[in-house]
Amino acid sequence: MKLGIRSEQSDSETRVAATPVTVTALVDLGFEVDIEAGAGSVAGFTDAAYASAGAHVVPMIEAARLDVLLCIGPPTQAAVATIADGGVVVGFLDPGANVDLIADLGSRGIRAVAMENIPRSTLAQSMDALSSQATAAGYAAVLLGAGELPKFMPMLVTAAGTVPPAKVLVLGVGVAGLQAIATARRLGAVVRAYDIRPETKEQVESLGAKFVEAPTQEMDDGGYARAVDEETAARQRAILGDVVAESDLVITTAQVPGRQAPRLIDRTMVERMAPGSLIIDMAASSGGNVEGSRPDETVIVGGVRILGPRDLAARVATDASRMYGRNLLEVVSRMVVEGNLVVDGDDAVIGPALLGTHATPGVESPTDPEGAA
Amino acid sequence: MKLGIRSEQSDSETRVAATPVTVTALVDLGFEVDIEAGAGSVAGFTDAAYASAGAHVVPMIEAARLDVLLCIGPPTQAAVATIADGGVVVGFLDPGANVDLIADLGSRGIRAVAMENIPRSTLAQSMDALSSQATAAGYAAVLLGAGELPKFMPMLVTAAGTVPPAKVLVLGVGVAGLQAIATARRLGAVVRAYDIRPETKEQVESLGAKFVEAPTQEMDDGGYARAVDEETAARQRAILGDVVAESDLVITTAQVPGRQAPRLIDRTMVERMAPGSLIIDMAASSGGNVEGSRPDETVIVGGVRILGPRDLAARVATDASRMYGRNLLEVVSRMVVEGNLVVDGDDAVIGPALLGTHATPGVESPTDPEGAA
Amino acid sequence: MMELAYLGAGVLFIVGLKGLTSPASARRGNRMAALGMLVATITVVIEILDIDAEAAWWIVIAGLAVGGVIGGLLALRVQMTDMPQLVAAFNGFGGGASALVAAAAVVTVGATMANETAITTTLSLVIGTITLTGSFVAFAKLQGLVSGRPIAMPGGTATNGVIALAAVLACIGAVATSNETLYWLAAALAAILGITAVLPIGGADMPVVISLLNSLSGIAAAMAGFVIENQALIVGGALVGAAGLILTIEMSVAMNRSLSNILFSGFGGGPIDEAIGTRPVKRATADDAAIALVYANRVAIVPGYGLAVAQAQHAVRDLAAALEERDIEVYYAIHPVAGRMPGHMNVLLAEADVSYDLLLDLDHSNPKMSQTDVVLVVGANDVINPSAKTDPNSPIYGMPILDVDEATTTIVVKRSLAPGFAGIDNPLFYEEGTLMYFADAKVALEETLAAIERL
Amino acid sequence: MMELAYLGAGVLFIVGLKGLTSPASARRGNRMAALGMLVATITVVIEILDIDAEAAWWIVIAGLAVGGVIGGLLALRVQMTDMPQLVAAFNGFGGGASALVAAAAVVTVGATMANETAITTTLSLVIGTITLTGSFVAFAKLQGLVSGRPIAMPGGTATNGVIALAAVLACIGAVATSNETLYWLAAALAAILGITAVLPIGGADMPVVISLLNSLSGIAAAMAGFVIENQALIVGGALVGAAGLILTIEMSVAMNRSLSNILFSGFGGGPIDEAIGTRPVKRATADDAAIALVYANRVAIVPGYGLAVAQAQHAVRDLAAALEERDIEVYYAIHPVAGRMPGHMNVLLAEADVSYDLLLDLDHSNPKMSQTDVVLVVGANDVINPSAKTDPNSPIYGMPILDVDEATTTIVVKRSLAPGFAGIDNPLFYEEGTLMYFADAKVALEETLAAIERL
Amino acid sequence: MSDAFINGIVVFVLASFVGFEVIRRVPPTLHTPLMSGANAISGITIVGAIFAATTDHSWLAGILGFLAVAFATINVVGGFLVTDRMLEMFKKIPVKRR
Amino acid sequence: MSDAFINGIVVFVLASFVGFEVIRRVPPTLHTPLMSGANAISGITIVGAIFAATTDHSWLAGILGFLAVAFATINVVGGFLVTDRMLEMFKKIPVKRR
Ligand SMILES: NC(=O)c1ccc[n+]([C@@H]2O[C@H](COP(=O)([O-])OP(=O)(O)OC[C@H]3O[C@@H](n4cnc5c(N)ncnc54)[C@H](OP(=O)(O)O)[C@@H]3O)[C@@H](O)[C@H]2O)c1
Ligand SMILES: NC(=O)c1ccc[n+]([C@@H]2O[C@H](COP(=O)([O-])OP(=O)(O)OC[C@H]3O[C@@H](n4cnc5c(N)ncnc54)[C@H](OP(=O)(O)O)[C@@H]3O)[C@@H](O)[C@H]2O)c1
Ligand SMILES: NC(=O)c1ccc[n+]([C@@H]2O[C@H](COP(=O)([O-])OP(=O)(O)OC[C@H]3O[C@@H](n4cnc5c(N)ncnc54)[C@H](O)[C@@H]3O)[C@@H](O)[C@H]2O)c1
Ligand SMILES: NC(=O)c1ccc[n+]([C@@H]2O[C@H](COP(=O)([O-])OP(=O)(O)OC[C@H]3O[C@@H](n4cnc5c(N)ncnc54)[C@H](O)[C@@H]3O)[C@@H](O)[C@H]2O)c1
Repeated sequence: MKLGIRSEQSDSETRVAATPVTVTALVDLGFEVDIEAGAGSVAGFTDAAYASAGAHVVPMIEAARLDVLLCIGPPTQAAVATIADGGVVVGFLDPGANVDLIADLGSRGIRAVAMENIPRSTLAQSMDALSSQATAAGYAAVLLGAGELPKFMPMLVTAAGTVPPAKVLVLGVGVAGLQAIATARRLGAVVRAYDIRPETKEQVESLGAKFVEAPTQEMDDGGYARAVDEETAARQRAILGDVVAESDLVITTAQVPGRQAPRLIDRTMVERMAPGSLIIDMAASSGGNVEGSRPDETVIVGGVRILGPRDLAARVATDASRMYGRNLLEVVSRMVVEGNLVVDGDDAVIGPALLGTHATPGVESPTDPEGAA
Repeated sequence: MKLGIRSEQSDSETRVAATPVTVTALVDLGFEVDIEAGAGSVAGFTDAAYASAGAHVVPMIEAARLDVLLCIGPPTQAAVATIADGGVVVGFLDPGANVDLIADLGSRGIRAVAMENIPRSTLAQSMDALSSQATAAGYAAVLLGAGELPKFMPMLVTAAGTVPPAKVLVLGVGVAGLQAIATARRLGAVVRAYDIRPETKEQVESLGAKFVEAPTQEMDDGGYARAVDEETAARQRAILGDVVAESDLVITTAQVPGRQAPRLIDRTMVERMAPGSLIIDMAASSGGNVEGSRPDETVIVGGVRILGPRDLAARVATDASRMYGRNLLEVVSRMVVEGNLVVDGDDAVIGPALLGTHATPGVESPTDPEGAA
Repeated sequence: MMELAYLGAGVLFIVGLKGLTSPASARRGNRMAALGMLVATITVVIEILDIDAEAAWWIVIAGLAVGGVIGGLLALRVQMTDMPQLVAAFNGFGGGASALVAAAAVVTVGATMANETAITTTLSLVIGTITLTGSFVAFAKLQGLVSGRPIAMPGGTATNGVIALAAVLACIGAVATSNETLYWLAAALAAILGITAVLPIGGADMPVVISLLNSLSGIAAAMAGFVIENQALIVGGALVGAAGLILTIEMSVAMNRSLSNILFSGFGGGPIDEAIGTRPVKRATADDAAIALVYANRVAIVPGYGLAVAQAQHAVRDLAAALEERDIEVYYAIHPVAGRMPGHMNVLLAEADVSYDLLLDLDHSNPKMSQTDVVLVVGANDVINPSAKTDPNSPIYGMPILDVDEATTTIVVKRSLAPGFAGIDNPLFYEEGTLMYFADAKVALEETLAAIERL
Repeated sequence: MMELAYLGAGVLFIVGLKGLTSPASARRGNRMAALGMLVATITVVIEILDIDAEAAWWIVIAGLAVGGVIGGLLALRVQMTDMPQLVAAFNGFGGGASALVAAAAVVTVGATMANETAITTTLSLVIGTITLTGSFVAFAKLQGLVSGRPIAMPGGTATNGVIALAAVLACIGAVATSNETLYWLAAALAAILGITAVLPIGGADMPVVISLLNSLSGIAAAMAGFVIENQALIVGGALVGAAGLILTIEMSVAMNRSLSNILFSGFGGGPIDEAIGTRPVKRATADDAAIALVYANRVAIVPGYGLAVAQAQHAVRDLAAALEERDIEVYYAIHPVAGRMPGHMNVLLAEADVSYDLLLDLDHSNPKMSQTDVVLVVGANDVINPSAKTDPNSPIYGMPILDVDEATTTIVVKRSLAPGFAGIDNPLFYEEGTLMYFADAKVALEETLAAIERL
Repeated sequence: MSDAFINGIVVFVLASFVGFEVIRRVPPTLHTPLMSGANAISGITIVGAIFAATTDHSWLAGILGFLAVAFATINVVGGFLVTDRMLEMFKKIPVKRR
Repeated sequence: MSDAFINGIVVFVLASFVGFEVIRRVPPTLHTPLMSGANAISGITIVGAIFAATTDHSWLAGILGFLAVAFATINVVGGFLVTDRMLEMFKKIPVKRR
């Protein structure tokens, strides 16, 4: 079996889909691993390290060579070309936005496993790349914010006066939000947080932060938040308004799967903030929690900067790659049965993530033509 | 008495020499305060705030108007022009590098108080701007480093593997170094530190970090480190070499007053570090603790980035300005006796900082021509 | 001079009893008390040396021999787990002996006793008899000869009240009239009372009941001392009477019950175990946890979401520090998904300044579990749920867990038997080696630390 | 029945004494003991009611009146600070009374006493006399009538040994021969011994000596009880004898001294205070700190560099939490330059999760100091040095400081009298309201917490 | 009341106080051994039993006496032995703090 | 030895045990009041003093008796009063934990 990792390095992407450690494990699973030169360079993994882990470091992976392609974002045309017909591609494929790509893959019999569709079940936790990357993103958001904020996060009593602690507000307390709370608390900020799901109150307090008592409502069966009706949203904004106004740093992470991100902060709320304050809208690319935020841009409203960074996880490329690589490794391991690649649409974990087979579960994968590498 | 603050805003300078709070205090001391519009904008202080604190917000301060000019860095020609003959200028004047400027001021009878020369005595602690700005710089250095590092600072045990804590090394444990240690520890990094002065061992340990047992030697009478002979330096590098090699983030702050900064890390030491590691040389502008570091530039040596940021304190402009403004306020207060400006060369604090009068202490300042404002 | 020998025996009892209150000196204390008993027995033998009736001598020798052999065999043969019932039985014999001493006095000089002697004789007889029958019921319950469940009496407490009243009246009559029959009537009523009072009490509460009966047997002995005018009996008896009472109260406090609640409410399900939900679990108190931890060589702490909710990170660190001071190796076993976010336990333990070296992840801690004496689980649940390994139908089947059941003892601190995030029951809680300490994590850890410092 | 009344008195003594061991019940305990004394006195009066000699009655009445008035006046008039010496004096009177009881017995039935009574009479006489003279020397030392410094005896301990030996020989002689003169000789030697044994002991150790003499006066009373065959005396005396001995040992432990070291080494400089350097300071133990803190309404904690060095941030937080649980207001007064870097205290206290709301800077804490009961200074020095305000020659003159001397009591925790960063002495340490607790900050805080939990 | 009786009461009261005071804050693991040891001490009634067996020589008293001695001996011998066995586990002594 | 004497010894020993056991871990601030209170209890010798003052009617015994009563009374009255004064400060009772 042949498995490949292409270099996806770009200005915003610094991660890599495998690390020397996971390469070793993949080789042990029976794969022949190709990796493009420089694929891990920015994340701190040298070609030499990959080579000694057992990978073939190649300038470019040949066309139609791979049984399995591991990637971070959706594969480019060139990347798709490296996959043999009937092969497998695993990564964040963003199927909603890449209908053509998915169709293309399907036409070539390539099975596409979308990491974002791996179920968030207890069992699948080690394959939950959304969680691992959100962890990195939540951490990176606070470091970005603290670095940009013209104030100290912690309180300091000094001979030149007492520096008050920064007030941080985290809206949306999923995986990223929790990590943001924890990181801001580590830095000594006074942290408040809010989420629509009621059970997050206990979670917020379990990190030593304060929960903002705005309306909450029960989540859907999948454990995700549901969209909020306009009346609730208005009450939310009324209560959040005061809290936002006195915050130095606001980090928003609210998402509702398959929908626009909820609008939690409108312009008037931003305008009430003190100049020099900072908002980081982690949902900017899916519509934004903050009115006026734009993906990857800095918007200034009345002295308040609104950042809409994408790919925050890429800011901690080494560890994000380690975790993501580990997630992919676990997914691939699950697809290897006795040295053969078996993509089982019935599998509780792989099934839901297998694109195009949702409606037709149980499609038996053609047996792999090659034995163990 | 007239006192003025010019706008020194530039790409690298974001601080301001007075805040609305200190302006109020200055007005109470009897000053008429002029401030240039936008002087505090980047630091988060609006013109309106200054105005309501009692300052005249002016587009540009008129020539020869001021009895006292407060500044951050050495004043430009234009700035000097705003000072009346016989007036006073207070700020970081960098006298060693600005001989012409000092001569110029002297020729006009302008007394120059250099903040870097304020003694580091217990008494003068509230005027010790070196300490207050080093505090900000030490904090900012860690945030910069943590933001740039492609790794997590803290340890995280996750479903996608265990993320090890980052290893941080701080060389030079003065005010900035201590703050860097504290901040890195807050973030959860494993911190080691080293300084030539033996008493820093206890201080390092008092922050929960580990002291690296390399050679130490007693400081000079002023409490500053002395230069190190080459043999000691070599032993230092030998011991530090191993520690540097296994560190993810190295922050160097070592300075010897009036001399080049000591070279603590040479190229071979850098080359032993893992790719993706980071060095922040806070002494880059005074010669550098790290071979190859350049002020305000990023140098990459074998995958290791060496940053030489200047003006790190300006990254936390609001609080750095607050502290600096408070330092200046204390200095100015000390020079106001019964509503008159008295620059006393004999004063234990002002005297040593008064340029040009070092050799001739006791020069009585000409009585201020104007009464209380 | 005999009296001084008895005094010596009494002093040995006191010192021995004191020794028994602390683990370090308990064994020595017991032996000192036994020495005191030897001194007293030798003294009484010397005192009666001049008695000329040979028959009497044979009676004594036979009694000692029979009793010694029976007692010795029972004590040496019994299983560790059966010890509580054996103590109950021994106690019954002691009470019986005191009653018999009184009975002998009634038989021989009953009609001629002074009032005060008559009173003490009656007390010795009645209390001794209650102890005898009560103890044997307790024995039977613990041994499983009678159901451990509370056996409701017709009429309940009221019936016992009537019997007790009748016994008291019989006693008064006996003292007032010196009528031998009334003595025997009082004894008979006491025998019934002993049975009916203990039967309605559940097996789980038996230790407290035995302790109370022990106190009674001490009082019976002291009363017997009055009857034969011997201060050794008075000292020893009073000592046990008082100490037993205090111990009884301590034991009920340790069970979070009041004594009257135990005696009069017919509580307490199966033997030792107590049921919260449907299945029984073993409960632990702060003192139980403290003893278990202090006598361990290696302790693993397993933090979970409950630690975070209780914000018990500082408390756990303090407890670990106290253990380390006692040369006990402590490590933290961190499950990858403990808590509610990746690294949740890390952020808390870092705040409490727990050294990273002590944090072992799953791969490093599981191999150590089998060489670990005590695992202290603090507010974790799913991450130690063995159904992830054993029950293919479990929603968490396949998740790697911390194998805390491989350690000798597992103490689980949580507030109830409520499930964790996954919403499923945890079979670990009902296992043999698991002790459940139901409390808020912070409170529990602080109290355990206090208990350790007290030891 | 009189005996039962005496027993009742004895029980009241026991219960009273027990009450005296805890702050909450001490006053009630003292009153119960006093009630016991009343019971005993009334009983003895009833017992002698039938005596017909009127003169004897007047003697008793006069004695009670004179003693009552003197004792009452002394007790009510004395200054709080003079109480220790008053206790010493009272103790001397008590010992004297026991000696006098024995003396009266010698005078009246001396020649005819049984051996055992002769022994107890001699013991009562001799021990009572030692108590009498020893207590008055202690009184004189504390009152300043005699120098508080140790007064070396010619020959030292050896001289006392010789006197003691002579006294013992005289006692043996008295018992053996029933010779009255030998009794008086023994008493005289005892009187001398009391003086020579106490004189060489320093004023600072006097409380321990008084406690020991108190124990002796109890034994004397018990012996007097044997003489007049009264169990109230035996119970009360033995009780005090034993309790006093334990208390004496506890007190010497609290001073970190052994009893023999105190008695035989002529230590202990000025009264109460103890000098470390040249000037005397008041030392405090964990228990002193605990009592002071627990009875406060508002406590300020002043952390300094020593807190950081000791890494005592978690310990200080735990201590503060224990105080808050007892409804005591706690705040932290943070000096701008405490520690060795700006914000040094903040980083530590944030790590320990101390709420920011409790951190007051100089401007906010100084106004509260005068309404603060106890300031607990943890490893701070320069930042509380009053010479910054008072001594223009001090290198730190002009630096704002925390005005801890405005609080009622200041407890300073540091390891020694060593100076801090500025290298200068701190006059605060020698002030009246300052207690120095010399220990590593972490150890001290942990021990204080333990002491608080014990209270 | 006889002197001996009153004396008995005094001794009883004092011994009770000792009993009350001696038991304070016993770690729960010691509850059972302590109970068992105390129970063995209450076997002191063996002294009474021996007296009872020897003072009167009637047939009935003899039987009662024999039973009393046997019962008491069971209590004493069994009690101390079983306590000792229970206490075997307390071998390691915890390191005391500082 | 007389019975009374032996009884006295028994009582003495038991009372001593009570004394030893009753005093355990006393907070140092209570050391002085406790000492003072115990000292007042040792004034029980007042009972002996009254006996001594009344059993014999010699001149010498009378003086000794008077002194004994007076001394003992000083100890008793002064002792309890001064202890009470010392204890006035312990009015607030610390809130017990949970
Ligand atoms: N780490 C992650 O990234 C993440 C994210 C999402 C979900 N999860 C899931 O969360 C679970 C984590 O496992 P876990 O063992 O840490 O937690 P858990 O299974 O949720 O159990 C926590 C237990 O703590 C107890 N508890 C709560 N508050 C307490 C208090 N104040 N004092 C004492 N006990 C308290 C609760 O029992 P009582 O109510 O009886 O006290 C509860 O059973 C796993 O199922 C995991 O899959 C993890
Ligand atoms: N904050 C700043 O930015 C800064 C910077 C530089 C200098 N300073 C100077 O540092 C000083 C700070 O004042 P401060 O009151 O915090 O400290 P300090 O005056 O230096 O005194 C600290 C005291 O802590 C005690 N100590 C040390 N280790 C201890 C331990 N393990 N346990 C208990 N006590 C211990 C020492 O006494 P023992 O040895 O007797 O225990 C010492 O006297 C000021 O003079 C300030 O000017 C401050
Ligand atoms: N089973 C597991 O082990 C496991 C692992 C990881 C995550 N999860 C669960 O998955 C769920 C989603 O996590 P995620 O981080 O991917 O969430 P997400 O990125 O989809 O959303 C982020 C947060 O935004 C919140 N939100 C949505 N609308 C909001 C509104 N109008 N106002 C305020 N907040 C709003 C959501 O409640 C959520 O907490 C969580 O419940 C998490 O606990 C479970
Ligand atoms: N009196 C006061 O209250 C007060 C206030 C602030 C600072 N200070 C003191 O002033 C002194 C200087 O502080 P700073 O931060 O301005 O120092 P700095 O910026 O001059 O130097 C930074 C550090 O580099 C160290 N260093 C120099 N050569 C070195 C070498 N070869 N190897 C390793 N380390 C080397 C120095 O020891 C110093 O700690 C310190 O002693 C500080 O405590 C005193």
